[in-house]
Amino acid sequence: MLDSSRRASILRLVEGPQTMGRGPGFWTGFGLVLLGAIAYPFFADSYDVGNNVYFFNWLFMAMGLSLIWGYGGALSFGQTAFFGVAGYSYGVLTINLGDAYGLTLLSLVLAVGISALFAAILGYFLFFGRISGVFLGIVTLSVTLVLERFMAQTAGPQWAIGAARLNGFNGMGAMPSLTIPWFGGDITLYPDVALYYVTLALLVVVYLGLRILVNSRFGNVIVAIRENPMRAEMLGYDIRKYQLATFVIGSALAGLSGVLYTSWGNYITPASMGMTAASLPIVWVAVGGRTDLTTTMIGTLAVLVIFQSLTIHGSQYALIVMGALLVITVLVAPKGIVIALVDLFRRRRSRQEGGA
Amino acid sequence: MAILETRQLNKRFGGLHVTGNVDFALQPGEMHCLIGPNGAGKSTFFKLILGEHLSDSGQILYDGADITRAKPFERIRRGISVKFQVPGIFRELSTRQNLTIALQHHVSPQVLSEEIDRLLEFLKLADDRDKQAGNLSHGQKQWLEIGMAVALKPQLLLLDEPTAGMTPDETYATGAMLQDLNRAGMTVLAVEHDMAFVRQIAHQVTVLHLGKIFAQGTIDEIVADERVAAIYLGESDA
Amino acid sequence: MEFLYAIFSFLYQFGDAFAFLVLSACGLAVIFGMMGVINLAHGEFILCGAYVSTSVAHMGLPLPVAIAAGSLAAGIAGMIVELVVIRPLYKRPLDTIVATWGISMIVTQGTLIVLGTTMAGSGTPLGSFVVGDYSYSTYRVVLMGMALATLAALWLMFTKTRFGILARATIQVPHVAEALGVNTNLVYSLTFGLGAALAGLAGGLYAPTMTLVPTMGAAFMVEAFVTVVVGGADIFLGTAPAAVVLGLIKATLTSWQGQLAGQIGMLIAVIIVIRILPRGISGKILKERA
Amino acid sequence: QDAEPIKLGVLEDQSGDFALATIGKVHGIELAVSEINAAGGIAGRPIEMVTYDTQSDNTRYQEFMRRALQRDKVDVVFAGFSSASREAYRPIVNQFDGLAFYNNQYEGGVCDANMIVTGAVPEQQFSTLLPYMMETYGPNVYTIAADYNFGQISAEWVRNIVAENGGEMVGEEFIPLGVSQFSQTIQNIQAAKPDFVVTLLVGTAQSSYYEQAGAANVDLPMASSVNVGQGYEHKRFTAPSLKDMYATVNYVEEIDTPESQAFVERFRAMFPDEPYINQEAENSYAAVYLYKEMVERADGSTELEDVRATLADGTLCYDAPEGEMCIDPKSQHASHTIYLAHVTEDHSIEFPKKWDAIQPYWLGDIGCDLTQEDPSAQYTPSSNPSN
Amino acid sequence: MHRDVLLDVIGLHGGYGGKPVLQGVDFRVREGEIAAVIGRNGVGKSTLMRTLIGLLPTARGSINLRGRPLDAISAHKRARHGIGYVPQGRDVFPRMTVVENLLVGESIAGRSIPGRLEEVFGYFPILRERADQRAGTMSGGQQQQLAIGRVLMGDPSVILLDEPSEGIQPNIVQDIARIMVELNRKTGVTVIFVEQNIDMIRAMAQRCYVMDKGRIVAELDRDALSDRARIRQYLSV
Ligand SMILES: Nc1ncnc2c1ncn2[C@@H]1O[C@H](COP(=O)(O)OP(=O)(O)OP(=O)(O)O)[C@@H](O)[C@H]1O
Ligand SMILES: Nc1ncnc2c1ncn2[C@@H]1O[C@H](COP(=O)(O)OP(=O)(O)OP(=O)(O)O)[C@@H](O)[C@H]1O
Ligand SMILES: NC(N)=O
Ligand SMILES: [Mg+2]
Ligand SMILES: [Mg+2]
Repeated sequence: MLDSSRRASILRLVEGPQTMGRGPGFWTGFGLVLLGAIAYPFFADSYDVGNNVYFFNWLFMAMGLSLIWGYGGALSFGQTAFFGVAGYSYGVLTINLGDAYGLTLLSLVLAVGISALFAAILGYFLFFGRISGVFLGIVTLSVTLVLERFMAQTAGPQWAIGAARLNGFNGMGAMPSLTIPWFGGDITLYPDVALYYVTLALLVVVYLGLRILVNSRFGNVIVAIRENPMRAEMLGYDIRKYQLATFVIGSALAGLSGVLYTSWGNYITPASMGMTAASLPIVWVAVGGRTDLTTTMIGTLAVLVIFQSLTIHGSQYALIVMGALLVITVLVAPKGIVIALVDLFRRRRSRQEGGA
Repeated sequence: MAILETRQLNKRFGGLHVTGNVDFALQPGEMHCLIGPNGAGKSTFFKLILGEHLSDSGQILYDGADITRAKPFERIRRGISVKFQVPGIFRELSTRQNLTIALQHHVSPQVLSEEIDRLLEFLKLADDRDKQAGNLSHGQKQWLEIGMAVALKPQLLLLDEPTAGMTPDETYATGAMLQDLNRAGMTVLAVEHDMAFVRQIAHQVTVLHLGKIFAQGTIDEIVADERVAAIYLGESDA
Repeated sequence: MEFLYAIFSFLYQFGDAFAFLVLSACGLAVIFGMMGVINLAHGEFILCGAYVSTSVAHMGLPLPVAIAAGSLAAGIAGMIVELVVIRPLYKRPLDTIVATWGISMIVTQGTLIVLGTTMAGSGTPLGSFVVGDYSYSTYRVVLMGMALATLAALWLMFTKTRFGILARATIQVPHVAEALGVNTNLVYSLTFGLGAALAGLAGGLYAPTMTLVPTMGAAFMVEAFVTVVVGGADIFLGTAPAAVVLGLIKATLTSWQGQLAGQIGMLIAVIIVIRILPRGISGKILKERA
Repeated sequence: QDAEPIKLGVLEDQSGDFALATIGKVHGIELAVSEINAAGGIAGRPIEMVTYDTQSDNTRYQEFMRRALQRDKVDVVFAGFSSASREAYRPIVNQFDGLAFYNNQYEGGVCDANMIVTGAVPEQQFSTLLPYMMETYGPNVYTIAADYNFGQISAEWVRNIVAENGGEMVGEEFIPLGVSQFSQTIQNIQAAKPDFVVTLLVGTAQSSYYEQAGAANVDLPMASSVNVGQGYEHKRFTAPSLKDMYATVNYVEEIDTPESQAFVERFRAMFPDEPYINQEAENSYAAVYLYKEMVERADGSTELEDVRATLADGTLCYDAPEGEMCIDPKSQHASHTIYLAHVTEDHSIEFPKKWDAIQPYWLGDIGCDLTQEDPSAQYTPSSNPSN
Repeated sequence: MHRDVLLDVIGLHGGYGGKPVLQGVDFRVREGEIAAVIGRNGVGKSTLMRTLIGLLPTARGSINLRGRPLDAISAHKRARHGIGYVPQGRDVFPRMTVVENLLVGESIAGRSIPGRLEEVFGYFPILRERADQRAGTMSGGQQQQLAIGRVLMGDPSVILLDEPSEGIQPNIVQDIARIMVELNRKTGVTVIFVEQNIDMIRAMAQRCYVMDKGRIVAELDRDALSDRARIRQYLSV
């Protein structure tokens, strides 16, 4: 048993002014949701399990963007660049290294590392060049579009790295899925229960890790930079380093999404770095409420699920309904849909209590 | 040795010569006021010291080290701190968070909370601790920013019109606070148009006019100077 | 003679790229550059201009009338969108990303459902002319002229007319403009409408030269955004030089290495220009001049 | 009787950039299904369609192919317009060992037992088209092609066939998808002075080329394997911008055989607003009947092995509106009647030439034999087991 | 002297969203009067000014101008009734030139008044000197002068000034006070100003309202205003 002061100090790590969900109520809810998520595969068929993994895959990129944009105030329009770089890296590495001895896991780490390195180089160029605001948005967008257009024309056989054909706009396929070395044979993580648990565990770890990060001194500084970079600098912070670190962490998460996506479908395409793909994370994050990790995660999941089911059931009206939902959400829920719902719930309750 | 010294400091904006060959020295422990007409270049001079603008020529020395080209944060880390003319705060963060960010540098987490409460009390912002700083009144924002500047425990505190918008009593209290800090070793350089405040705190006064040092001396000497009255003070009864 | 022909051909290609950048960007320069509204539905205003002008042309009216009608229709559509969706969002401009993205989806798919997958074109007027070895479309020279005329008209409008001054004041500090007697709602509405009308104008002008499909607006988006942003905060000082720089790079690389190089080269130029001028071209000009 | 329906998954782009060419494919399938169901279904079982709009987005193909195979447990799935979308879903079909029909002309080379291709392939379209063009207009060829696998591999075919026939490539230009402005390309073509231009343009943006080339009075004959037959550019752009465009198609609605005209009539009766009945609509329509034939020959089984076994003797055929189509057992691709469609000055279509029963022989020649083994690969002229 | 009531504020409540700041403000200002509002930081002076001009809504109570209620009409229409507002913190249009800033002020009158630009340049010579400078790059005090000049362009009959002396050099503070008094004498303009600077209050005000916690808690007349210590005492209620 944890004694109460230990528990309080752990709570202090993951809670703070930078995250909305706080207190025993929230953590009880969190626990319940987590239990539900753990139990889910026992009640769902394998398609649903795999499909949920697919949704989970994107959440890392969304949380990374929440960190960079919602917390740090830097609107990166090009997170898909890191998604793509990591996805292609994973493909190239695994096709060349194969999937024995847990080499896919090494490839995962390397691919995320490559996207982080790329983010570090680009971020150095951006933040040490004092590029901010829309300029940052357009530069990052340009980067992802350059990658998209470049990769789209790598159809010819000359575009190969080792055994891996880049394969142009058609996309690269046939890379092995992630595997976990295990006694008596590797476990291959197809989109099914095993992958579900691995992804879920990663999600929980990343979510809690980011909560700790944003509620730390580091987190204080990045929101300060969002609010007033000059003031933050005049308090003695080297804001460029903080911005760079934020950008690298957020982009590595986009990279993680890229790897998981690539492994999930054994496929990565240049279109995943194109204009539409680049806008999507921004929409997800904005709909949920970008300045909070929890709302970002819930909002993103909601948009993904709703959009997919609309596409399945809405025939040609799906896109119209999606568009209308987005417009209405922005108009009626200025701080994002999740915060609006929470507010509504609170007001209800206080009115009931007041009436009682 | 001077804690802050500028040598032949120059800054132009297009055709406008805003700072012209300014040689200025500030002694450790001094309380110094910088006055001068609107547009004289006082705020620009501050921005040069802080590195928000880079000078066209000349040198800035702090504690003997050349900081002419140093990055703003490096200057702050050497012990300078500033309150701007236009309040610079973190608008969407609470008053408390604003102070946290200023204090977390050098205050251990254990005492951070107490320290913030003390400061809030002192700034008369205790009731507004959880308010978004952007929603404070104009004067309250000024207080908050002074609080953030002081929280860094600087060796040299730069204040650009710290008492603008304060009542006479508040102005006086601010002066008294600065005197306390000064007694504890802080050097203060303040830009002000409020002569009562200048009289209260300044050991020395420098008048800047058209980007050049126009006059220097004690407040009594300056007030007695008819040239200063002509360009700046008018028929003052300060 | 050969040399002059080569120069003409280069100027034509540059002018062509320049016109496309300017006309794509002008509407966005007003809505995004001036008003701060990140308008991802820019392409759909272009679509509106293109479809309406083509329909009017099919009715047998002369092309200039048709183009004006397309521009007007887009302008009116813009004012409606401003009233219903954009007006509540001025205080939180980033949310306009989501709202205008939604509008874009609705308009694109709505057009597909209501008007079908395509509309027959109206044909490019004015024929062609020959210089040296090449024959050129005359209409594209008109497009270049229109690009210059639009730039000039916008500059005059925003710097020399009372409306222009009030519009800029409203956009910079809305509550003070309001308190000084400016009907800011009207100004917003007209400004947004103007931006949409300019997008519609681009659509009307390019409609005779392009495929008419609900997704056609997408073809203008990247060019429009990069031109406006590279131009920087002051659209009147920035848009034209940005279009010159990007147009030159694009035309040169396209003729030298093909379309892919032109596209990628332009995007890389954007990255480099912003790195050198972190506040865009007009940011640099203003700093020098101030 | 409540016979259990046969589930037919349909993944086509009903919105987005490719919708123009692909909505008709869905309609073609719907027409065939309604006809078959009205006539008693397949082996007595009705067909039930499970349709998804893939929104011209490759990612959606991945989502919905999984859904169709794993959740809906469809017996067969008809999917994809662009080659990229096909390559996006193909691994999933392999993973679940499903059966997919790709009813689209393409660059050729897919050797995959889980795939049946009813679209035309380069040996059917280019080996016919290019010799005719070179004979008629001359040996100097300029290719403009969409800059992705389809365009690049098709261009490779063009290059090879032109060389084989003693012609010369005077230029080759690849256009990134989404490009809509062609002034420079037009000038490059004029500079190269070709005898004709091969256009392998994909997507609606790229088709702007025709209007712009027409306006600049390029006035060169053109040849294509994709255009006209998919995007009906001759209907969408004003005459004479497509004047002297020649396309080898296995179907377009102008083909005036009685079978074709009856098909057009039935199609328009069901879909009066259909802007154009293109070759992929006919392929999709025919594919339903081919599948019906396969299942019935397999005694009503929809098991992959049973269905595939019916192809083995090479007699699985269907009298399509274009003429007879048969599935080649080695490659699982269809043979086609190929029509040379010529766009005249007023944009009407005439058919100066027609080739019957052109086989999809190339895959077999290079060693693809799905009756023996299944490499699940895509080959190209420069990259295949024979070289 | 018996002058008509120009502005009659009765039981005014207002503030920001859910949070009330003004808690029943009552006061009246007569035609042609110069009235000061004083009080500590954060008591609601600026909130009062913003509510008067209409940038913040009236929650309860009413604001009447020459007997007509203003509460239901928008800020720009109030301005068109001849109210000129100079906000605290200047709020010039930063990316417009000085002259362009001034021209916006003409909207109060709804027309351009011949000779007025020259008049304003006469009051504030620095504005003529810097006519083409971008307002955002002017010094703090220069911006304050611009903000005052801007409303004068529209020939207002009532001027609301929120801490006009802030950031202004002492002799110009005196100038501004003199200009206001002179204008008041010449044109009969009514001035309501929030101020902390005792010298300015004494130089300008004919009447002074003391504010605390969202209410007017005292009213000082001419005589009381001659007493420095008394003002000072009220300033720190
Ligand atoms: N970025 C700039 N571009 C052009 N001119 C500038 C810029 N910044 C300041 N100036 C000009 O430089 C001069 C000095 O400005 P500064 O803000 O330093 O004055 P100040 O002494 O602080 O005045 P105040 O007491 O009014 O605050 C002014 O004339 C101002 O207009
Ligand atoms: N935008 C806002 N949103 C919410 N509360 C606000 C806002 N602006 C001011 N307040 C609050 O309203 C109260 C009154 O503020 P106001 O600005 O009217 O004070 P003031 O008397 O003008 O003070 P000062 O002398 O500092 O200018 C303060 O408690 C302040 O925190
Ligand atoms: N198959 C095609 N046109 O990509
Ligand atoms: Mg200053
Ligand atoms: Mg105030």
